[in-house]
Amino acid sequence: MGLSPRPEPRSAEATGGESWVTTKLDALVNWSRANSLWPMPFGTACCAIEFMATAASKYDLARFGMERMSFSPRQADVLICAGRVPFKLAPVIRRIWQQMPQPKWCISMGACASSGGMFDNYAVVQGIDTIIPVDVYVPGCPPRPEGLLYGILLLQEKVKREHMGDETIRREMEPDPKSGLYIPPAAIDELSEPFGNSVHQTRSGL
Amino acid sequence: MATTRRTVDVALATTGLDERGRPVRTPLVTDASGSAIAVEEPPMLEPELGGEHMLINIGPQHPATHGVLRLVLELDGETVVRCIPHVGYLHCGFEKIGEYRQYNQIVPWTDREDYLNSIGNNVAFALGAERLFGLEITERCTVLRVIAAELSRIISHLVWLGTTCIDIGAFTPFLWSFQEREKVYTLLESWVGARLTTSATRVGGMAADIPDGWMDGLRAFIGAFPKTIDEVDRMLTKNAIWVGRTIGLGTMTAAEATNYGLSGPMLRASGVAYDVRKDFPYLDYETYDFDVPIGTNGDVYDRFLVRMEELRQSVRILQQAADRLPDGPVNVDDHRVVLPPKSKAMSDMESMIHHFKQVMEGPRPPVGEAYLAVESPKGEKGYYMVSDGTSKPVRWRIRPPSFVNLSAIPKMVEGHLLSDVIAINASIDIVMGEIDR
Amino acid sequence: MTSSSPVARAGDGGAAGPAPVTPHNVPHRGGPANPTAEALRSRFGDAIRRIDVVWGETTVIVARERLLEIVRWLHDDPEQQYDYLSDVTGVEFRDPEPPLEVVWHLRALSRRRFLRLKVELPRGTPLEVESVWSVYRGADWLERECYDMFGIRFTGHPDLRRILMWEQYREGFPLRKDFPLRGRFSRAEQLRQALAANPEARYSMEELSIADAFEDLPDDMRQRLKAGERTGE
Amino acid sequence: MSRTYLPVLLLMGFVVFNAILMIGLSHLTMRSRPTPVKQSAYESGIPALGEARERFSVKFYMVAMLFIIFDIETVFLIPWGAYFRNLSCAVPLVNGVCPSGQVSLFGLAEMLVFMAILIVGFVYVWKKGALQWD
Repeated sequence: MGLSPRPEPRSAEATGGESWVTTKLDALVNWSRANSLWPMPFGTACCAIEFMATAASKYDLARFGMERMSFSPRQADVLICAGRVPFKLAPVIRRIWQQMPQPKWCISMGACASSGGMFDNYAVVQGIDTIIPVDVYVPGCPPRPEGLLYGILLLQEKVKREHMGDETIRREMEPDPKSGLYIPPAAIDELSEPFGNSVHQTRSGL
Repeated sequence: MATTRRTVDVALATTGLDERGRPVRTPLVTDASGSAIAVEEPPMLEPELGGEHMLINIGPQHPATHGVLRLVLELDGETVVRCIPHVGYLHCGFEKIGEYRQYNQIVPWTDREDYLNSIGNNVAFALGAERLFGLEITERCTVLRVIAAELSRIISHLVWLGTTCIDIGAFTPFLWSFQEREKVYTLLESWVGARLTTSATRVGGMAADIPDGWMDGLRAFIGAFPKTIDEVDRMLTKNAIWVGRTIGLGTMTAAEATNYGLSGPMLRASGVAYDVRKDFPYLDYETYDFDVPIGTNGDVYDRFLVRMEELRQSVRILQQAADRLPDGPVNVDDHRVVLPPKSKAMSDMESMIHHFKQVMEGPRPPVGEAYLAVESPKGEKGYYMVSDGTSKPVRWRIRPPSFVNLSAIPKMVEGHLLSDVIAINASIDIVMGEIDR
Repeated sequence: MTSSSPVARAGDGGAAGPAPVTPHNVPHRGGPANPTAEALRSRFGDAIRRIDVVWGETTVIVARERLLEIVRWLHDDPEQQYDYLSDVTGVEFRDPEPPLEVVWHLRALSRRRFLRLKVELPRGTPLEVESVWSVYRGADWLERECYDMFGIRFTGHPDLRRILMWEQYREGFPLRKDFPLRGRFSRAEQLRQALAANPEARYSMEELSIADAFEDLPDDMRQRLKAGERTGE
Repeated sequence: MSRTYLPVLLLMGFVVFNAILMIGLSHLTMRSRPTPVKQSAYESGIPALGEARERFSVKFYMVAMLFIIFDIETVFLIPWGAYFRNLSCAVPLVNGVCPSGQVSLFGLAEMLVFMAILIVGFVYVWKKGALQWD
């Protein structure tokens, strides 16, 4: 649910009309993009420490061509939101996402970034997919380095299946002017409904 | 100094210096509630020769702010004229949630609050809660908690060491320190099951006793770790670049540091010998033989020396704790508070009732309030809890050492160059999760 | 230049008698009181409403009007020397009848003493307390956070505005018991308000006046500020 | 004589061609999708206040100029060093070695004069305080 950023990329056979040249060019470009994704570590909380552990020498992120951390959105390919995002930080992450040049992807690392996690209260955005389109959700609190690496591998698969000619993937999403949000408010409310035992854990004192 | 337009403007419109020693500048006129009121255009002055000041954001998303701190700096060329910090970008309502959770349910919150010192926070919360319940914990649990607190101090100082070195320019100590952290992570994971969010303690005891063979792992770590400290010491302590970049920055005298409420290495680097483990001891720390490092000048270099010495002292404490770890139960056998073992709960009726009551309602402390301070790697940390007899605290206040330490940054930073701001900010060892709660 | 290994101290600290010991079997009420409590009662008499010792910690409840005077005396008096302010916070109870409390945790480092000062703010009265910023500089942010979370105004504070929530936060004061856990507005509304604020809402008035003094304010922002409007709507 | 310059020219040609190729190709295949937010300045995620093109104090310019002067001085040392052996020999070299007794101090004196002139400038700048930063 949430922001479905892109329609499922069409498989190669479905296109039919693709000539040999474009598929091979696609393969080359996607291969080079997938293996040199420059992450923009939007590290806010505990997942950022686990992200640093992933980037350190034991669970080396450099094996996937990702050790070049770019802290400015201008050279970034992947926005890795590592940690919970409060409402005060929401405009910051959205502005950074909008300032990243296409092609760009987004990994939401950790339960708090993906769904607000255990912070079901007045201060935390219930999942960054209500603000920016997310490609890969990595579960865990914090996800083990192997979990994050698996998320990165999934993203590389997704990058390898894309088609350069497919214009729908790379369109910039415009927030609708009235509410300034990407998806209709009703969808955000429905997405951010408390679920599971979080529903009746809000009785203070008994 | 060339009279820049602003000083001219200030001289005209203001009444001199305020108590902070800064030019009192009338803002664009705000009313009581803080919203701006329209004001007429000041007369145009002739352009002056001095350079214009620049407002830049070392903002929420910045590699050197160790999280989502935002510093707005007014720069005259490279010199910081004024620093206005903005925090709150990681405010997640911890203290509000604490009022809706039972005591044992709050333990996972204490990991995520200061996520570099998570098992140390669990110990601090458990001690505070046991003071609120009026419980005395077993001998084995006391020593296990000392081991947990000191391990947590080591991994927290290692992250500080790694990130400070990156901020000042040396990348290798980051890899060395994270290599050591991985060793401690494997120890914690085999004990508690989680690397970072440990949730290791419960009111009245620990979540789990240490597996057998754990003490050998701990002794192996104690044996190997000082070698890494010496390596970093050899590389940095007498390194001309490191000393040149850190000496004389952000100096806080002893009186200022105490008045600003700094604590931990920040306070001890200024020469004030206040360590909660020595002055308000807990967990029988007075029976351990260790020293408290004190700096003299209170600058970034002294904070570095104090923290490096603290790493060595923690290893010393761990050694003594490992030698004296007694056998025996880890949890208090008080059925009101601690879950009965599963075997008893399934067999005799009374334990089953206790088990049911514990799980459904959670332990209930008597009416009262308690604040027990603990020496966390950042400073004096404690949980002030007020209870009205129900199973959920009325108030769960976290005493945030980094929050108070960071509030002194405008005083430390002004007058220095822009690159020194990064070094000073790294020396405060801030964790935004604890600052913004 | 400091010596390479700073002076290590084996924990004797200031004078103040023998090295302290971990307190065991602390009584719930009625433990040994902090000598400062008696000194306060003898010095200020009726301004000290009540002294009780809960779990070994002395709590002194003082009158609201004379708080700053008491704190200044505790800080300056050579006999007391409470030179360390550990914490300033508020407490609100669940049932509406007990008053809101503001709590100060003070420490005398040289004498190793801990004292908790409390002021009770009955529900009807305006939530106003004197700021101790003039005595302890560390109280600056602690009081701003207490205002941000409880709405307790500290008179005499140099720059009392919200510190954790953004300055145009309109849902109220989060830690009050009448503030629902998930906030008053719906999630979409909270998100919209958070995203909609104008650029100048992200800056404090101080920065805006600095930028204005250097003609750095973009024109549309300047017009909005002249019109007195700083938020998004 | 011209042949000895061929490798340098070839190298320069390749470098220029390579630069044009890279910039040109990326310019051709790039699809720019400008949006107002993407055009605005990136300042750690917060809308910037004021722009960076402001008048800086003159001391930055002074330091840059001094650096260039003394940097070019070192640049002149390099060819002098390469040709020093020939310079300090009264007669042309015999298979790379100056015949004994023919060593003259001309090479050294020439550079000392050059350095002296710059040292005078350096002392003047030092005494004027241009090297003082604040």
